[in-house]
Amino acid sequence: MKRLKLRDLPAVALVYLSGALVVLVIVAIFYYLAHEARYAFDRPFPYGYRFSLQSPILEPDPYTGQVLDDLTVDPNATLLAANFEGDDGIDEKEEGAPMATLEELEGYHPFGTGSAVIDSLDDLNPQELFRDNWKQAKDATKGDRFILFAFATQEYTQPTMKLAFQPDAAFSPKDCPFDIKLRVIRTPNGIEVEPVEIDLIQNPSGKIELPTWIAKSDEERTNGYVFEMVVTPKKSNFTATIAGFFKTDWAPTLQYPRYGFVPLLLSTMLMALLALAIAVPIGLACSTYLAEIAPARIREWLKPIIEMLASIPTVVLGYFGLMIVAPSVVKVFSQAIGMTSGRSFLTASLVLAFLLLPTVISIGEDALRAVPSSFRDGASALGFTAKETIKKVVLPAARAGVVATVLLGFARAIGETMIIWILSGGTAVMPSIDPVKTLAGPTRGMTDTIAIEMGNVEFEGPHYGHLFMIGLTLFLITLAINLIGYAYGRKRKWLAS
Amino acid sequence: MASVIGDRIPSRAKLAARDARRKLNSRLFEVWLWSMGVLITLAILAVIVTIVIKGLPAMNWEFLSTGPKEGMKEGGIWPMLRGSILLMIGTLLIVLPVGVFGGVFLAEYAGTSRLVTLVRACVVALAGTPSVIYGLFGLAVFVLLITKHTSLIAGCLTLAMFALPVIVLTTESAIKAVPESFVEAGVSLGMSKWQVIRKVILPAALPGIVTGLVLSTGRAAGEAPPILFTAGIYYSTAKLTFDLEMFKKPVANLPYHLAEGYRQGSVIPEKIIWGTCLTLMLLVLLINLAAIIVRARARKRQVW
Amino acid sequence: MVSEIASRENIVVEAKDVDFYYGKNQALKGVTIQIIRNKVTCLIGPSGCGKSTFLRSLNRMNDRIAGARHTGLIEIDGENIYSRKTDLMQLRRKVGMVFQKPNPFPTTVYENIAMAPRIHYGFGERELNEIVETALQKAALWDEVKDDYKRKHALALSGGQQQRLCIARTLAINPEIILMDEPCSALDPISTYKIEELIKELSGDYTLIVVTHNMHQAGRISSHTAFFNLGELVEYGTTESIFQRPAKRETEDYVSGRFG
Amino acid sequence: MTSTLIATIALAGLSPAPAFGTVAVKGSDTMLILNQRFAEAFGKKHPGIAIEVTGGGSSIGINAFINGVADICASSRPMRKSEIDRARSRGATATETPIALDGLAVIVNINNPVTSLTMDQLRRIYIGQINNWSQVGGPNQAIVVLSRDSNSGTYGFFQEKVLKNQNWGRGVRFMPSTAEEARETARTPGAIAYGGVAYFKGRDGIKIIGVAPAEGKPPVLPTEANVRNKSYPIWRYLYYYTNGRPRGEVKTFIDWCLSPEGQSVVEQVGYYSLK
Repeated sequence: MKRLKLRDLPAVALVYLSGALVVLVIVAIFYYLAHEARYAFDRPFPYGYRFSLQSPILEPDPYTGQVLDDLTVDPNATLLAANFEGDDGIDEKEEGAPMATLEELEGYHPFGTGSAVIDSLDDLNPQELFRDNWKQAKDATKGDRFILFAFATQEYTQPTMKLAFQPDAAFSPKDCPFDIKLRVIRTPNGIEVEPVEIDLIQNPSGKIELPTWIAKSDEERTNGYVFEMVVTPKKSNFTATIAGFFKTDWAPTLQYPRYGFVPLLLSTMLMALLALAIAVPIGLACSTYLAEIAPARIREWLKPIIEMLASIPTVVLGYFGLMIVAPSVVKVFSQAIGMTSGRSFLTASLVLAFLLLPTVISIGEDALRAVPSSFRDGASALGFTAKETIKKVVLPAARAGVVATVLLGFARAIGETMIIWILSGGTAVMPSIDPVKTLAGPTRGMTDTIAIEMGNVEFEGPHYGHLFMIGLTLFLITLAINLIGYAYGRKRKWLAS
Repeated sequence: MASVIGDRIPSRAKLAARDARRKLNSRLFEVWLWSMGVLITLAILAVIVTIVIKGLPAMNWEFLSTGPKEGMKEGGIWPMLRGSILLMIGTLLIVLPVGVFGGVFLAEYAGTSRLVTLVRACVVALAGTPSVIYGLFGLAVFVLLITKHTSLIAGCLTLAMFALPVIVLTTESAIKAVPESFVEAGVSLGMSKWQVIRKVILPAALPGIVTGLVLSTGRAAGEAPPILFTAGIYYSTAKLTFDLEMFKKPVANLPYHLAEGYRQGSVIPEKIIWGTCLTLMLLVLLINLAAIIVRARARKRQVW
Repeated sequence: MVSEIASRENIVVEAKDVDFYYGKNQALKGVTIQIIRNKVTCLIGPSGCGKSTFLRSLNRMNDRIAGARHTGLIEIDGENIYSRKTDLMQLRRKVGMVFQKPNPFPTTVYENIAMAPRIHYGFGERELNEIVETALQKAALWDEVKDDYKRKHALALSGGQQQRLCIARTLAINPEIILMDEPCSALDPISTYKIEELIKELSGDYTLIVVTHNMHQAGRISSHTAFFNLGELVEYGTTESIFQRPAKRETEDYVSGRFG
Repeated sequence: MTSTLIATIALAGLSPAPAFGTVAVKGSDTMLILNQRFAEAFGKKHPGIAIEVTGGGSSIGINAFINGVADICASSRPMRKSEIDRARSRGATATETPIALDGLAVIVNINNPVTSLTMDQLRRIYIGQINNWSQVGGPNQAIVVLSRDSNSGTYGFFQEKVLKNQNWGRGVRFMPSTAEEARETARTPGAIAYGGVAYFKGRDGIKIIGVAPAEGKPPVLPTEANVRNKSYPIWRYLYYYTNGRPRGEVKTFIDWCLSPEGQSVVEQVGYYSLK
């Protein structure tokens, strides 16, 4: 045959171009998912501690009547924090409020704290003393230094006072990629304390007892105890982001967001496994029936019906699950496992199993049909019954195909979005060890997290980047499973001879 | 007689009992397999019948031909239906050349090197990649990088990406199913390779290719995740037009409407949602039916 | 028909006026034959002559084909194998079969042989070990696989070994008759030779009915030969008589290589 | 292939700004219904101006606004400083117009004797520190905590305002809609939920409880008067953001929204009008 005519060149070029485009698509998907996932690494790691002076004997706050052992609700606490936006969580009006003067404290609170962001005490500007201090993203990764002042007012009569500190409620020190230390850098004249240095990561909350020092005028507020909080990065942003990604806490909307996607991964996997555990035995039984036993006429009727299921859009199936399946699941299981809502792990898995059936049946049937009929002849000639032929000869011969069926079904299950979105209940929690709790409870997988949260993220921000990280992970997982499934599906041991 | 088993053979009575047990066992097994087949079929029929029954009350010409009214509480779904059809046609137009030529490339030009095997495996794997991944890709590339705007064209491109692998694979296998003798006949007439492909292989493989195209576009039309971030719109008072402007605008469509209907559960009445479910299901089923008819007619014509 | 046919107890298979149809196609026309116990009988004839169909109707393998039906009578040991009372399991235990292409199951050599006796007779491992060994010895495969037959995958054997394995597998269910459907057609000459030797050796203990398209092979291994053409049994007799003194013109043409 | 080329050319030719006579409103899911109602009613009055409404979430709207592709960004939260900065760097000056007032009511099952909670108790319930009604003066019964899902602006608002940005408790179930929350609360004795007050009025099986701004202060019910005078603690504005002062069709639309006619739509949807 003549390989090529000049006249054909454009068409052949087009063919090659399309081939290249197909290859490009594969590369592009990977590239752009990774490209957008890089925004996850722009993540400024937030941290924050609250400090407040307290009397050793705690009394109810005269203003709110609460015993202020929780600094989150202590309106006098000073927050030293970095890398968050907006509301600091204490009280909107106090944002950037100047350090309280003695006059303001009179009759209201016998202690004062304040802070400054300066390198040396010599730089201190009395006009720039604030109650709370926070810094923005980029400086914080290089290391930070906050200065904290603490004093009592003349209304205070006890011989000692305590500096209480605790991490901001939404910030978890053990996840923090920084070293954070608190030390005393200056004590007031005439008072000697043991040099204090506290590792705030190791001991995130506690109290330091100090001899009382009273500020007599506003100028003296900075002459009392002076602490510094020094923050130094101990991991690169990259390792810290990756480490954070593999934690077990998904809470991206927090002031200090946590992007541990393990609960999503586990939930997705477990839901898929449960769905497979239901769909594979039933589906394989059905495909065995179709491939081995059903007369041709019945098969001609059944196959289109099963294919029809494959063509019902998943969003319709999800809605069906919500309106029809979920209420009956609650009815059946409310007594047995204390299920209160149909939006649960169990419902999602059941509908997912239903979705998997056509996949399992059709790939399974193909796998069984690929077994040469000479095996069946051999078994039949030896006097095997239908069951013995299937169980001892056909199924073992089709093992690779059955494995491929399970794998491809698995990939389909972990990639399904709408059903899980509609039916899982949407709560990102680690699956409980107690299976009943897991089954009856709400859950959330990777796909629906992407679908739900993409609507509420700031584009090209860390949360957006993390959703792409999940997407990339999901892509790689399904890619791997599909490739292995493909390899298994092509494996035909009996062709070796 | 020097038998292999010799005198170990069990007595006739024992053997008969054993045979009876095995037969019963096998019979039960067959009944079990049969019942699974019946169970699944019934379950599927039950789902479809339920959707039809729930959706039928909403179904009428007005429902299909008018837009929503009264804060989506009344009226029909014409804009969504039209959007879905537009998305489907657009997807088909984009994916048709790339997918078919790509399939020709894999089947006829790529050869059998290791790299090609890898590419083919990757295409297979892509065909099994979750649709939400394509949604993410469409958002990153077609929306944020290129058009800066959710639009019909971004949705079509995303859905085309989603449908591409399946079409490449079905085209490839349709081409490979063309008997070698056809090709030899073409070659013996002195045709060039491309002429053989165009004049002999493609016409012979056409039914297979069309079936693959129609099936995967139909499936794409029912997928919500890819158009969630790329093409969907909730409501528009704009007049429906057919021009180039249309491609730049987001479109209402059935899967998006259902996803929104689910989210805004209190707004869109159940009846309308069921009606929308039924419409979407029928749309996809009709497309599949078309594919089945094409396949059946082609099979009748084919004699090899 | 066959003059040497002696007493009735020597006849193991008897077919009377067997017609066979695949749908509308008639594959056998009025076949009547008596096959003698513990001898090798070869069925020869051109392709499509019905010899394989006839062979497969002896253990009712044709039952598995949709649309297959027959008329006439086939008796084995005086029992109509198509009667309602016939137990297929029992029939197939009695009538083993070896196929054209070796078709060992995709498992170990040992399992291939042990599977059927375990299923049929419920033997334990100790008995199975002995049976497998004897069967392998009888099938002249023992020496080649004795070291690793418990681990070795059956599909790792050569084609000829696989075919002998299939014979061993059949021997292990204790058949009286062994049907062989062109057992050597997929094999090389050396393997073919070994199988032929094996067939000769087995003939004292089993009735072997062998379909072959190779007339020389029929001449080498069989005591009786039946010549089929166009679905009819043209001639049946001792191999010597068929080859040396064919009674019909057709037979003579075929055995002398003028057609077929 | 040719169609791909056409598609590429079409893409290249796309101007980001929507066509003349069209106002694209994009953003908050909470406001989706409101926007749609606005569009429908406005469309009858001004057939020459087409209104396109898209949901997706406040951030999608804000981002579209930053990229200059939405004329109006509907947001159920004020824009963050960083977002305003980003918009400015791309030449868009975010201008805020409150369009409606929203109060979130807290509901429990009708048979629950609890009639009020403090903000702090509410926070502790939602972060999982309080999990039995007996801890807040009710019967010994486990609390079934219901919330909107994270797609809604209400979710973010509640987390910010009530949870003080702390994380949701482990057992919180996220519902796709306020109606679903009400239905679930009515059939679950131990349930608690929150949502736009209008959704809960006149529904069977639930009751709206009072919320005390702080310990020791009297509980307040989310009546119209209490929300308007801001004594009810969980309230917010719903905003429209435009690039600079509204002009042209956008101005016509927003002016209409703020007119008595538009504000009656606000009431109809279930939010409080800005009187």
